Amino acid sequence: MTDIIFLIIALFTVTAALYAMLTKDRTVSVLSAGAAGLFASILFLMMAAPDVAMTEAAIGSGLTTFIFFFALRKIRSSRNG
Amino acid sequence: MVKKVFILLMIILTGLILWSFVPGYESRTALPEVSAHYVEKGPEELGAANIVTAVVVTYRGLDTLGEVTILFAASAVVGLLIHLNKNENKRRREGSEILRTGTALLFPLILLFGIYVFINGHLTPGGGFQGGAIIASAVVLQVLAYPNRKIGHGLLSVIESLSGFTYVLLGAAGVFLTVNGFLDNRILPLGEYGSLLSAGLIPVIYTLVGLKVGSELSSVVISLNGESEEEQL
Amino acid sequence: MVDPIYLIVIALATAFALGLFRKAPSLLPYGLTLAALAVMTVISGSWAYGILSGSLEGTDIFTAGFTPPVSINLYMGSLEAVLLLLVNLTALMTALVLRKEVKDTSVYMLMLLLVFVMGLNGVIMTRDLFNLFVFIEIVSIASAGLIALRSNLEQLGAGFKFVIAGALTSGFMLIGIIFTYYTTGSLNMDVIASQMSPALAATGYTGLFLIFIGMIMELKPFPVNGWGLDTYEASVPAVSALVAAGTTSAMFYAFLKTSYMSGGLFVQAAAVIGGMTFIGMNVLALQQDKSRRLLGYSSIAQIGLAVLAYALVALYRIENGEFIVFALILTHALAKALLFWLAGIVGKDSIHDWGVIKKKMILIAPFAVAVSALLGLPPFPSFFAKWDLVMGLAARGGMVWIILILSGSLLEAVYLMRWFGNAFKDSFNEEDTLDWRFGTVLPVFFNMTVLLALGYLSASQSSFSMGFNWILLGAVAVLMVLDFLPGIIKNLLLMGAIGYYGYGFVMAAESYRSVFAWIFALGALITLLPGFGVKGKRMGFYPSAALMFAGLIGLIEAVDFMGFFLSWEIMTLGSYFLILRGKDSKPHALSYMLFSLGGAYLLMTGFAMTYAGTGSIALGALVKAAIIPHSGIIFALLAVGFMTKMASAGLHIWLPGAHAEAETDVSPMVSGILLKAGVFGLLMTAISMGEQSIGPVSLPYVLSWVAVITALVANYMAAMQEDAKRLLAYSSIGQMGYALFGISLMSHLGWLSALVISIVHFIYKVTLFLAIGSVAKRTGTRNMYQMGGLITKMPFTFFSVLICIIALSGIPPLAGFSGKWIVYNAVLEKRWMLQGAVAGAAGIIAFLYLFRLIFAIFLGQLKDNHRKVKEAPFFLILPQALLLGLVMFFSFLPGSLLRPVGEILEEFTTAGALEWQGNMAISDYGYWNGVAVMWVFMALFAVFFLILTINGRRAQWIKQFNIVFAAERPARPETTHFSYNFFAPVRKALGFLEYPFTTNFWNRVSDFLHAVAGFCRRIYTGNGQTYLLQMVIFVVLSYMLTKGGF
Amino acid sequence: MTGTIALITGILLVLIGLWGILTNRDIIRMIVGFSLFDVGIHIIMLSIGYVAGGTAPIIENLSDIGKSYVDPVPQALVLTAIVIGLGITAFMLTYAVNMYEKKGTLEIDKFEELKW
Repeated sequence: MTDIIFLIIALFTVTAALYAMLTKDRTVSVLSAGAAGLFASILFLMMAAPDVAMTEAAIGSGLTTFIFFFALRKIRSSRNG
Repeated sequence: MVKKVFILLMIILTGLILWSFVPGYESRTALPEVSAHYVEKGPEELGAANIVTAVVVTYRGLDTLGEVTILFAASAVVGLLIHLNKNENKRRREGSEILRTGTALLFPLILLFGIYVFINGHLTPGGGFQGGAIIASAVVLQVLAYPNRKIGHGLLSVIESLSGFTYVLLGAAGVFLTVNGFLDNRILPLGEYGSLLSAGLIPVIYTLVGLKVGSELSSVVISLNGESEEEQL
Repeated sequence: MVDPIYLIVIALATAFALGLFRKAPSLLPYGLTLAALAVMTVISGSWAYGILSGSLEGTDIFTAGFTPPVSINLYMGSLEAVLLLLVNLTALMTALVLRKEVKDTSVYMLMLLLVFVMGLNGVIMTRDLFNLFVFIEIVSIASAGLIALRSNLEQLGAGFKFVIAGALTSGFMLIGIIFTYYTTGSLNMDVIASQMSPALAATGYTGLFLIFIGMIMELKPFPVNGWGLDTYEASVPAVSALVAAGTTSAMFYAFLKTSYMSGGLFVQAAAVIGGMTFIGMNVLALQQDKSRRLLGYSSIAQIGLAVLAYALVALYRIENGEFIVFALILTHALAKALLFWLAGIVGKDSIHDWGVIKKKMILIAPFAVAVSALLGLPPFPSFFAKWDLVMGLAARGGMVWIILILSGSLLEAVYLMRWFGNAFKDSFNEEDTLDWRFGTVLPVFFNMTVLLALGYLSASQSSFSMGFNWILLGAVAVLMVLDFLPGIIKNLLLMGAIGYYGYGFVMAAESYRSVFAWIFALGALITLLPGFGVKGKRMGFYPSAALMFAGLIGLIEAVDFMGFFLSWEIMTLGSYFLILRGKDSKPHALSYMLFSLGGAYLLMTGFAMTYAGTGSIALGALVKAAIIPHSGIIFALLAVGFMTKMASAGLHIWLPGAHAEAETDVSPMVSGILLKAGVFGLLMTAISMGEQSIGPVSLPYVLSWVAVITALVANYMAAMQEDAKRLLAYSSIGQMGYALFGISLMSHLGWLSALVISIVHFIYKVTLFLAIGSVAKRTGTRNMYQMGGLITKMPFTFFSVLICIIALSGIPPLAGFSGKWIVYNAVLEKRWMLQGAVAGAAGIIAFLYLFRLIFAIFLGQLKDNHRKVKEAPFFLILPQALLLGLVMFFSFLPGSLLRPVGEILEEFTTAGALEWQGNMAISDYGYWNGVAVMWVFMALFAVFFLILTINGRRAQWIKQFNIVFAAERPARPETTHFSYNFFAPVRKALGFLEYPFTTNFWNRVSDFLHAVAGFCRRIYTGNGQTYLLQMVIFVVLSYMLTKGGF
Repeated sequence: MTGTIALITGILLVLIGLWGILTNRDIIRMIVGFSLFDVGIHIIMLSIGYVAGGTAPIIENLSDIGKSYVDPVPQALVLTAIVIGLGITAFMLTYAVNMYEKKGTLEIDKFEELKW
């Protein structure tokens, strides 16, 4: 049973990653990559690695995405200015 | 198009290289010698309930020091580039009312949560890096809500420097006090197993790491937001 | 002793603390950084000293109070200590250079610098795989930050490429590390190494491969290194210096550690990749004219060589491997850092703008030292390393690799020497400035000193015995230091040194060596005399001359291949610097250097094969080499190597320019003396090895044809020259052709003639070059059609030229005849009539140019603008007078020369030796009494002189301008000069001889290589993504090739 | 089984990331590719340390010593690797922002100032 759930989440991860690479929109791409990170952190949790899961969620998925957005925002503002 | 097919071929071949590992792979049933040592002796040796933390902070403490250094270097590069390319700030639209009120409420809470995470790193999942990241996300909220408020690097930089410096000194203290004890956590008493003030130096180090990582990541965020470094918090 | 962990503690604590000084005056954080780096240098230095001197032992450094594998450990051993010292010292020096940048970059640059250095220290010391990965990431981020110190577009682009390439590499490596952890259960390299077995290597193959390929890609192998080149080019030069010296050395050591860990699983792949990188980068660099990018190419090539050397040492079990590999690495690091710092001082990117370096002439010295060290010239450690490597390879049958290493080195010489020549010769803009500060200059000279010191140290470490006299190089060093003194004093010093040393040296020389010893020692003294007439300091002249003479003397003194080859290279280097001093000598000096190096590498290969076959490196082993397999090939290699120096046909194109364009007193040195080194070597080979053949082809027979063709064509070319010094240069080629012919006869008389020709050619050519040189100096031209009638203005010079051409043409009564006479005797003995006929024809042509020399310059009408020409200065006449005295002595008493020389050769063969009755030489085909001939000649001369004097009374004197010009003045007045195109009729008949076959051939070779370079370097598209794709392809291909599938 | 699935997922993510890195001309999306590449590696690393039936290596009472735990070492390594990944991503993004400010574009093939 856990294997099946694990498999499904793994599929989600891969799908999110694929989508991140296939979509034309930068923002969507960054968001899907963040989603992939979040799914991965669930995988980590299921693999008895709560520390890693937490790190991945807070840093790999959370903060990284934020930084992406700040960078994108800065790029946008320097284009306008 | 030809190029993409070629790239795809290369990626498939790379996949084959990695795949060559899969057939021989089986989930472990027993731990390797060193890991077994950590799990069996770790709690007694270091007094930390969270073995991952014990490994991160003490057994493989040099890695962690390096890791902190990498973040430090990354933030120094960000600082360097911002410093070299000072440009005038453009006013940005303030965050919405809801965001600002929410931030006012949440900011201290998130900060506290971050602190909780790194102080309890030796007992529960979490630690300096996670806590630091949480603190940084509080700053992110702040920046989002008040994009034009000048949040400077001044205080952050002092916190960062002091915590980093102390971390290294505490590590070096191990060399003084014990033999070959760089980053040894046992220069403080191990305390009662499972309590907050236990595991010797681990909570102290994780606190320092949390402060350092938090301030570093915050300044990266602020730098990317385009503020100059002159103003203070 | 201070715990090495403090290296990391100090760097990090300082870096972290710098954040507190953001607002402080920049001097404070800068001072702190310098102090930290200085302390680190002292710590690593004391460890290096302690371990190398034996007072300390290599020691483990544990962390966290546990022993490995439970906790991470570091190791401080001899190699680590030396590398740490290198890295920390380079960082300290770089920090000095970067003083100017501190203001603009706040504390950030200093933080990054410290973190960078700390990372390098960690990379060198750590024994844990993952820890290694962490330190590599630190290095990579910190250096990527330092690349963007000026934050311009080039730097940002380069930095970004660097980061993405690094991220890809470390990604692969990380996967490899975790796979390896899975199969071995450990991250400790020593533990893994101890477990390593064929079975484990098979199951853990993918992991080990990924670590290997990751580490290799950190070393920027060809062709996946475009990003590395970009960073070298874009960074501030001081940063590039630190990357080239520090990062590459540390990464290379890390590569070694991982390679040992996997039990040498991938050494073959490493050999291929290293060899490919060494050759590839050196070829591609040919087309590069941006100095820092050029240095990047060279850096990567050198690391390729180090990887190759490591792999070969492992594959062929070559002794002394540690020395070979680390001598290469250390030399490269020191020299490359020096050059990058120099690039910072010069501040010009294009290698064509480096002439500005001459604003501070003294900078030429470190430049020369660094270039020589990179090329593996003596006395630098890389020389000994290459030597040991080549000898080892030869002994174990690695000929292919020898060829690869030597041809790569030759290619490297092309662009480095070209660059050096440009800097030394090109003019510069007076407004350009150098970044001449204490902080920028100190590091350059510091590294130069270290390189020189290491050269001395490594010579004593080399596993081969040293047959070289270091006193002479000491003299060179003294002259370098005293270069600020007036030239006359230095000349006295040098002559004193050569005189003092030379006396004992000549006395000690035995056998045919003594002939050459006389030529070299006496020649040195005589050709140095004109130096007294040169005013001023003449910077660089005396050290170079001393270097050349030291090499020449060393050749004679050498007892083994090592000493011989070392002297050979030293001689080449010294003469290169001398030739380079000439006014328009830039391209000629370069081709001289390249041909010499090419020849030297052939010699090295020949020696190596001899060593492989006989197991001895004593020069005497050549005798034993006569009977080993491949002896013919050895003979051919050595012969061609020596013939390069003798400028035999096909290998001669460097000579005319080099000898003609050299300074007045340098031409006689290189032409009269230096060429004899080739004769010496070839004679030694011929005497030792005897007649050799490859298959059915007899090598002496081939040589004899090369020789006579050389003589014929060179003499013809000499006759066609308008430039008097070029004429003499071609004449030298022709004379060396005779010497070669004599050697190729492989008989007593043949060798005797070669020795005699060497002696007389030395005398005449020195005299002629001095005489013609002084004419050129007085008249301001070397074109003969612009001269004429100088007999009245320069009577002594006329007399000296007259005597010399009589002697040189080989007609009685003067000493030149004796050489020819013996040659023809030897030809008759050998029955090589055809060759003898060609040689005779060449002799006739020689009359043409010799006649012209005297006729065009001294006879005819004096030019208007030469009316005030004076006789040559005293110090140019003095040596001529001395040599003419020698000529007369030998002419009156030919026996005084032929007899002792002949006796020397009787040691080797007596067949056909001359017999002597008083002053009469008797051969199997006739006899010759030099004294009698002389008297007869004198009598005839007196008779003719009388007749002419009496008849002369009836001659009619006419006024100079008693000539009626018809119509108009020609557009090119010189065409009306009687000596312009003097031999036009001959040219009509023999013009085909002038077709520049050889020059065209070598030009095509050069064009081809440059075209290949131009085409191949297009793989460096500049697109970071393409670079990544290349890296992935590289990984995939390497995997397929090493594993043979998936 | 869980371990194998994770391993394969990780490999797939690495390849997807690689695909993104090699085919996107947009620098931002290349960086996204790199972070996916990293996530993939992290999953692979954890799958190595996975012990079937093991629990998280947090030992609340000393009496729990001796139970089956998953390997803490790869977890510690991943923890480090994640933070390093963040550092590198931030670093790349800063570069990207500055490159954009200098050149007004983020297409990788426009940054060919240095070549050959």
